[in-house]
Amino acid sequence: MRGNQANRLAAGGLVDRSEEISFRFDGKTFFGFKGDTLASALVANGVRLVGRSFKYHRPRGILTAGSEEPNALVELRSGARREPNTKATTAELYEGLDAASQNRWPSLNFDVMAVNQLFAPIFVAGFYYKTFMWPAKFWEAIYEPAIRRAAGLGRAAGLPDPDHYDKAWAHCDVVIAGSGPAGLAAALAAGRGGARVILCEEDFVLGGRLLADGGTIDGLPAAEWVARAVAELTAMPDVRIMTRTTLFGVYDGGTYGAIERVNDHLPVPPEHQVRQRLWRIVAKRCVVAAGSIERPIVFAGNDTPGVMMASAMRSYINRYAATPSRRIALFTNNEDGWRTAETAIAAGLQVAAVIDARPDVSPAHRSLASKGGFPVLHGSVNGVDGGKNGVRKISVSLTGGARAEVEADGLAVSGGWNPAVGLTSYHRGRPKWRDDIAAFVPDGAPPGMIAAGAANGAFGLGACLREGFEAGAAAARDAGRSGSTGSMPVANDEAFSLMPVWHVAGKGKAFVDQQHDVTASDVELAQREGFQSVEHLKRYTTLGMATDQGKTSNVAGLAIMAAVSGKSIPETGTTIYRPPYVPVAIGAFAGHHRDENFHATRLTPSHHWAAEQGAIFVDTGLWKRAQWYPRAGEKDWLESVTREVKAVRGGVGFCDVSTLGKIDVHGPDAGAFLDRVYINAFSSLAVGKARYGLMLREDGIVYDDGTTSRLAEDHYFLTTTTAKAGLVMQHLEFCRQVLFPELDVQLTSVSDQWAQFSIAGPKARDLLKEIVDPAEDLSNEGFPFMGARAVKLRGGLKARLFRISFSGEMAFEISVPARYGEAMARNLMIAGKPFGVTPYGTEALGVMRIEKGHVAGPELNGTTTAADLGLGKMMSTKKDFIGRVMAGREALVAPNRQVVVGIKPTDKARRLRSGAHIVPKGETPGPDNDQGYVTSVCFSPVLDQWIGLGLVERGRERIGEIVQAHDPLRGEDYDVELCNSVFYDPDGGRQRG
Amino acid sequence: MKYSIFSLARAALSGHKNWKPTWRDAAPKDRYDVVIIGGGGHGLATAWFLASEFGIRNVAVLEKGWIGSGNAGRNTTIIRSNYGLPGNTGFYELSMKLWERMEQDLNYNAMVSQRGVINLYHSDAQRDAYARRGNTMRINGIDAELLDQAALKKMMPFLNFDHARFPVQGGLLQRRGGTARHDAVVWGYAHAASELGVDIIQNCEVTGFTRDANGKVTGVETSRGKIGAGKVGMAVAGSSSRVAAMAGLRLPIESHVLQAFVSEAIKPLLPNVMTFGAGHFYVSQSDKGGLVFGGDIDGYNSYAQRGNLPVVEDVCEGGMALIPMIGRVRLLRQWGGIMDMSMDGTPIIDKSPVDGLYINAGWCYGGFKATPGSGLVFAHLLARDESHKEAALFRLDRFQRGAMIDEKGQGAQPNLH
Amino acid sequence: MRIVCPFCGERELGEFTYLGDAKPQRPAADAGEDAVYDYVYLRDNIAGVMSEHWYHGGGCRAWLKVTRNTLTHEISAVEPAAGAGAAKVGA
Amino acid sequence: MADFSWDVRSPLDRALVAGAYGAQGDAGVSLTEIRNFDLVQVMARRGKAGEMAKAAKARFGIAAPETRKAVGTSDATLIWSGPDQFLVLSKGGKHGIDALAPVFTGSASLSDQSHARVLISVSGEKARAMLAKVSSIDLHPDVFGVGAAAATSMDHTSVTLWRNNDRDGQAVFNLLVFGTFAESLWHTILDSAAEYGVTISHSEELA
Repeated sequence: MRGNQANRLAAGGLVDRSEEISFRFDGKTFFGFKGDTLASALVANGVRLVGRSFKYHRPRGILTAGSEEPNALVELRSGARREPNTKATTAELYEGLDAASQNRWPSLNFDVMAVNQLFAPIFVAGFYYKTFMWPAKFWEAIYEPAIRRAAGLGRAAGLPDPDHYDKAWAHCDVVIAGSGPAGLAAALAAGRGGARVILCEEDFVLGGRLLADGGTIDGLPAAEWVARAVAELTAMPDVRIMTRTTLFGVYDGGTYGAIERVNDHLPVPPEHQVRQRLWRIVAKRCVVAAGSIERPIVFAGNDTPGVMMASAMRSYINRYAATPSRRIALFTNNEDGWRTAETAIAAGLQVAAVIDARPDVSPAHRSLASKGGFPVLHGSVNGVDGGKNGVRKISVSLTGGARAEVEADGLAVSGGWNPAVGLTSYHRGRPKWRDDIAAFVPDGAPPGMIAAGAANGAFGLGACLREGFEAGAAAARDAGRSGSTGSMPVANDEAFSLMPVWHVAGKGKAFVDQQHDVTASDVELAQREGFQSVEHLKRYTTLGMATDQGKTSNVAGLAIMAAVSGKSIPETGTTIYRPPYVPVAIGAFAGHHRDENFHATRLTPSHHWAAEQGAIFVDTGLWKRAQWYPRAGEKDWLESVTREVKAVRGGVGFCDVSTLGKIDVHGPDAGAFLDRVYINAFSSLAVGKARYGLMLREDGIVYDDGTTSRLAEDHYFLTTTTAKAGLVMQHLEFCRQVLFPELDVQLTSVSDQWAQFSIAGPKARDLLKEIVDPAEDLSNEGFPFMGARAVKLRGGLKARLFRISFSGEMAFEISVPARYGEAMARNLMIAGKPFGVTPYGTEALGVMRIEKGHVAGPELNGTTTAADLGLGKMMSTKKDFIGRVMAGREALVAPNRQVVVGIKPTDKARRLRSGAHIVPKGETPGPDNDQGYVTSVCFSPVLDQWIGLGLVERGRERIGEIVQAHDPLRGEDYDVELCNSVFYDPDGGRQRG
Repeated sequence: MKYSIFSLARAALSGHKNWKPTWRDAAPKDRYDVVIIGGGGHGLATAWFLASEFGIRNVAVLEKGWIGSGNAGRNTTIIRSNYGLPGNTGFYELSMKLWERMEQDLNYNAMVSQRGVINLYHSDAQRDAYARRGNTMRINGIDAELLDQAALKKMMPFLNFDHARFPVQGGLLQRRGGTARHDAVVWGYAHAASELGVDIIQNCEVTGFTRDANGKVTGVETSRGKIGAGKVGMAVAGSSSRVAAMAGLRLPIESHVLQAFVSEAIKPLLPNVMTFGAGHFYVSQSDKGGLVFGGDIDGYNSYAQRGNLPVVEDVCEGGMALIPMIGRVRLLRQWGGIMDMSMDGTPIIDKSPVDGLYINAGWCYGGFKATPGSGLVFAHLLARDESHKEAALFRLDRFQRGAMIDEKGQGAQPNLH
Repeated sequence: MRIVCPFCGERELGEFTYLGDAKPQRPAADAGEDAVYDYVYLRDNIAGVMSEHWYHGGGCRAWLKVTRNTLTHEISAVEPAAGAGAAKVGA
Repeated sequence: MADFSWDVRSPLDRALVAGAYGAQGDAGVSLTEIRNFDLVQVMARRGKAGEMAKAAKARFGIAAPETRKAVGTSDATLIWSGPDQFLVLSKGGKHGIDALAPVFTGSASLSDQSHARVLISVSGEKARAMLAKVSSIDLHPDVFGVGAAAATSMDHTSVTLWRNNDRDGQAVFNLLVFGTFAESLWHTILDSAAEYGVTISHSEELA
């Protein structure tokens, strides 16, 4: 063996001595074994000082052996994988593990910040609320940075997380949290009963407290019984055992959150594998067998390294064969604590003394004491003499007032046990107090959840098995599984007697919340200052708000609060329990959805063709759309876009507009239906015709627009804007299913069925003739403006053709089945060659719609009415429609509303910017003369200047007025003219031509 | 008693044995000039302004549980005045100015931290909308800057610029925005109001209103008996509909759950408050070191003060998409508050149709930053029976008149605001 | 939260979209502005059992009437909207 | 006269790379895209569910599914897609929209979805483990047996999922996803399957 693990017992434990593992702590190399946690390996190497406390930077050691650990927090791993505040007590040891202590400078051993202890008299609870107020400016400059630097224990990596995460769903009849005696018994009963079972264990081995405390079950040694139980469960096809998995939360409808640390026990996850996986487990029933947490007793110096929970000491000795101390004193107020004395003696360690707060102890323990040759002192520990290197001496106040001192290098403490009431309390159920065990037990658990065993306050081994087994059997029955559950495992119940001791008066700081440095006197101070509700206590002292969420401190804290305020503990009550039960990496909640996979990506049918053309793409919603198609030699986007616009206006161009929402509206009442959802009439639309339609919300504000065509008596083809496609479908289904169920109409989204292209420009018809079957009549007479019909293409392909124009040119939109979309783009290029056809992107599309004064997203902003947009005349007065009544409210028809108007700088060379505000010329801009703003702008190749649309007070009445564009953000002020919003071909001759 | 480093040092000498309660835990009297329902930030601030600005000191604040137990103690502590519509812009700036002098006003350190609030944009359309909003702010004398990507890279190099689904293009920055310690705001107003004689009555739940023959509200019935009042103001965001119903009123409000999250405490990582423009995520780091973050409401009516997993995932996805370095930072605690979601996303501060009853409601998830401003304008309304000029548009009848103040343009669909 | 869609069976929350209180009925065309204002803007905002409109957009696209307790999120009944599955009407 | 061709391209034309992907060794998941099919959405008109059912029975010789099922004939698969509606999946135009239109005149509204969807067949011993990462529904054999169908979502995208007859002792899940989402969802599926090892192929045959 390479390492000298001085505190490792020669034999025993569940570590694999054949696999020696080297690891580093604060740069020093140590060795441990497979099966160790970082904490147990440190214990085996005699390392006691592992961290510095939050506020006073006091030396801290290892207090527990589980996820409740408040002190032994380290930065695990390095570089981009550094994980701050990692509990050494749950970190599984692996070859090359690298950990560093936190919150100290320059070193753990010599921490200058320990000077804070000198200011301890001032650094009491809430001191910062009373000072740092003068002068005001100093807060951000001096006080706060200092406080922020001091606060927080570990350092985050500060680099992107290189590991992967994913999320998955699991379904079962019964999910079980914890694999101790109660959990295993529950799994056996439920599994035998035929239930689908998921057993979650946060540890990397099954067994829970049995691993440390052993015992005899069904006449077998605990370890053997566990092995058999696991074997039986593993053989059941519908039982899934998940180790390294913590059930952290319960949500509505029997949904449970669990985190699986898939590869945290390796230096880095293997290729193609994730670091952690988030599980959403859907279960009909849940058995909480999460056990209980041993609680400390608050006394002076209770945070000295070497002071450890009695049960944790047993874990280290029995499970890990590592000895935290050589000469151990035990301070207990209950029977269970004595097991640590038994364990120590069995392991050949010295027991210095047992300090028992109770008046008398059992004969068995008396004889143990005499055999072990140690005294039993009746009283309480009220002080610890020691330092960063551990405990030296313990002072005891004996019942009756005398004092005693005990020489020891370790102190095991047992203040009784607190059932883990987290999961059962996450739906705001408040745990109830039980005097016999002086602890809170689950009450008001979420539907379908039941606690069993120690988690339910049943501390005897026999009782744990019984409760677990019965809960498992009941859960299976409730889930409708009727199989036989076989025989219940049996064991004896140990005696349990406890005399509550929460706080022992003494000299020096006595810590309630060790991680947040909250002392007993802080709790008393809070009470004195009126923070008497437990929630106030928590918020004022930060008790229980550290990374352990107060698992070892909350109950003691409110017990002390109860004492000083003269209330009982149940009267004082608990704070609200909140998930997650253990902290969960943010990356795990995100799973696969990060970086480019944050959201799905939608691609148009011609996407890959456009990419080949070198198109620049823009994100619109989930879509990637071609924004423009740069050509060699073009110096910027504006040059490319201007070329595209000129090509369309002067010849012909095409653009993939498949992103528009497309909906088939079928049925005899289709027309009547559309009359109710649009402000204008559609039942009167002739077959073979298209019409522009405008939809309002029920509150009278414009919702969406688009052209809708009538392809048959009982078949309309409706289009929506790209942005609103999904929402309009939902809205129409609401109208169909909820508002107007009497109408015979059917809706189907065909957005993905059709690839749709706009073909625009004076040569559009010439190009189209090359594409469609020569038999099709495309003449202005045969297929006039706003015509819509099915056509056959050369080669027989069926398509839909619409004579509609967004650009203001003679234009068509043609739809082909989506898998022909790419072919259509290629064919348009081939057929269009003689006409100089030019593909154009969304920028050119935008330029041409602004030149034509068509409104779009920036104008349909959820606050504009049809009249604001200049479309008020479309509102039918002959029919009811969604939004009709509310649209008439006084403020929505007020004369001074901001309405759409054209805007152009008086200086033709001037660039116009969206977001600039409009104020009367010559006036100083202020809240009272802020009359509107520029909504959309473009450089118009036709007018050879920047133009735009805006929403301006009484804008349409002020055509020709010169006003001021005010843009303080960009430091610009300039004159603009309000003008007609249709800049190009106002009488529309070109699109009809 | 006066708080300062000196009183603190003095107290230290006597082992802090002489501190008095931060506020008097009062028992109800028979009658008050003004009774305020709700011992949250807004209610306590209203009481303090009534006493300090308007000289009305015979005031009681009634709290069902412990003060600050509602949204005042559950929010993500952000303060800002970056609103774009008339009515909001001026009001939130009034509030911001009051934040800037709060410690001195109250002699209590609420840790007001003007570290800057930045709203990130990811598209030209978003940039234009922010430009419009930022210009509105500047026109109203509020600080605002439009940053481009280069400036952002300098300021926040840790954002995801290289592998983003929706690349960050820039942001609208308000440097005066930031955070404050939410509980301390509650305690500070309680402390200062109590010093001026206001009665703060905890564990006192209002169960009904007493009315005279003309229907005028003359007081409240509570779990601690009848209490007479010249005027009654309600500041119970989250429960507004329930309290209003006791007076026979229906409000344009729905109660929704908004979740919030805090991570384990870590050393300083994030310098300011940032809001993702392409997903539901905003975050700041508390002085204690935890990342305090949130996103969108769960989306369904709820009084449960807890939410569900889809939103937790959605928010963390947003966080990872924007700041990939937080992947290994652990989420420590999730909780939920009840939001008064109004029909246009804007609050209501007005007389109610019931004589003697005044409403302060509909804060959606923007209530915390409004705390001081809300206190001042509500106190003004209660004291003078007319709206403060910066709250003149927060009228209850604006929906009937069609004068909504809809920043998001979502209309009468509360869960979209 | 899990909703038992009458057509699809039990599904998780993420498949559904919430609209709100299902009690207000759209007034008749001639009901007048006050009635429509009430329908569009005023809510009982019940703390307790409430009938709500949910849309199963992530599934069968049916609009549902869900009876749910806003204090506990417990769902006691789910039924299709009048027009969902209307092909069975009178058939 | 320009001459050009109308070649068909699947939305997965570029994303799908036939062969092995992810972890080495025996592939736990096999993904096959099935190309070039006819898919018609049939939606009963108000009060006409009975007539639609009769028409379907007459046409296909089997009852169209009225609950979450997929039923097959020699040349078509009828997949439940919601209340009063089902999809007809077939090849070669025999049950394409033009062929079916007269069959359902007056009883149902038809909408061609042949190009709106991409059909992916998922099998392999790790198929369920992989699907559990993208699907929230329970695919346990006792719950989602052969012939079960679901209208559900994957990665926030609507999909139609049904279970085919087993192939060499293993469950086969068919997935109809929207074409414009297909490439994106395909990559998500590959990422989810990578740890199990994947074999990728495409086929013209309906499984």
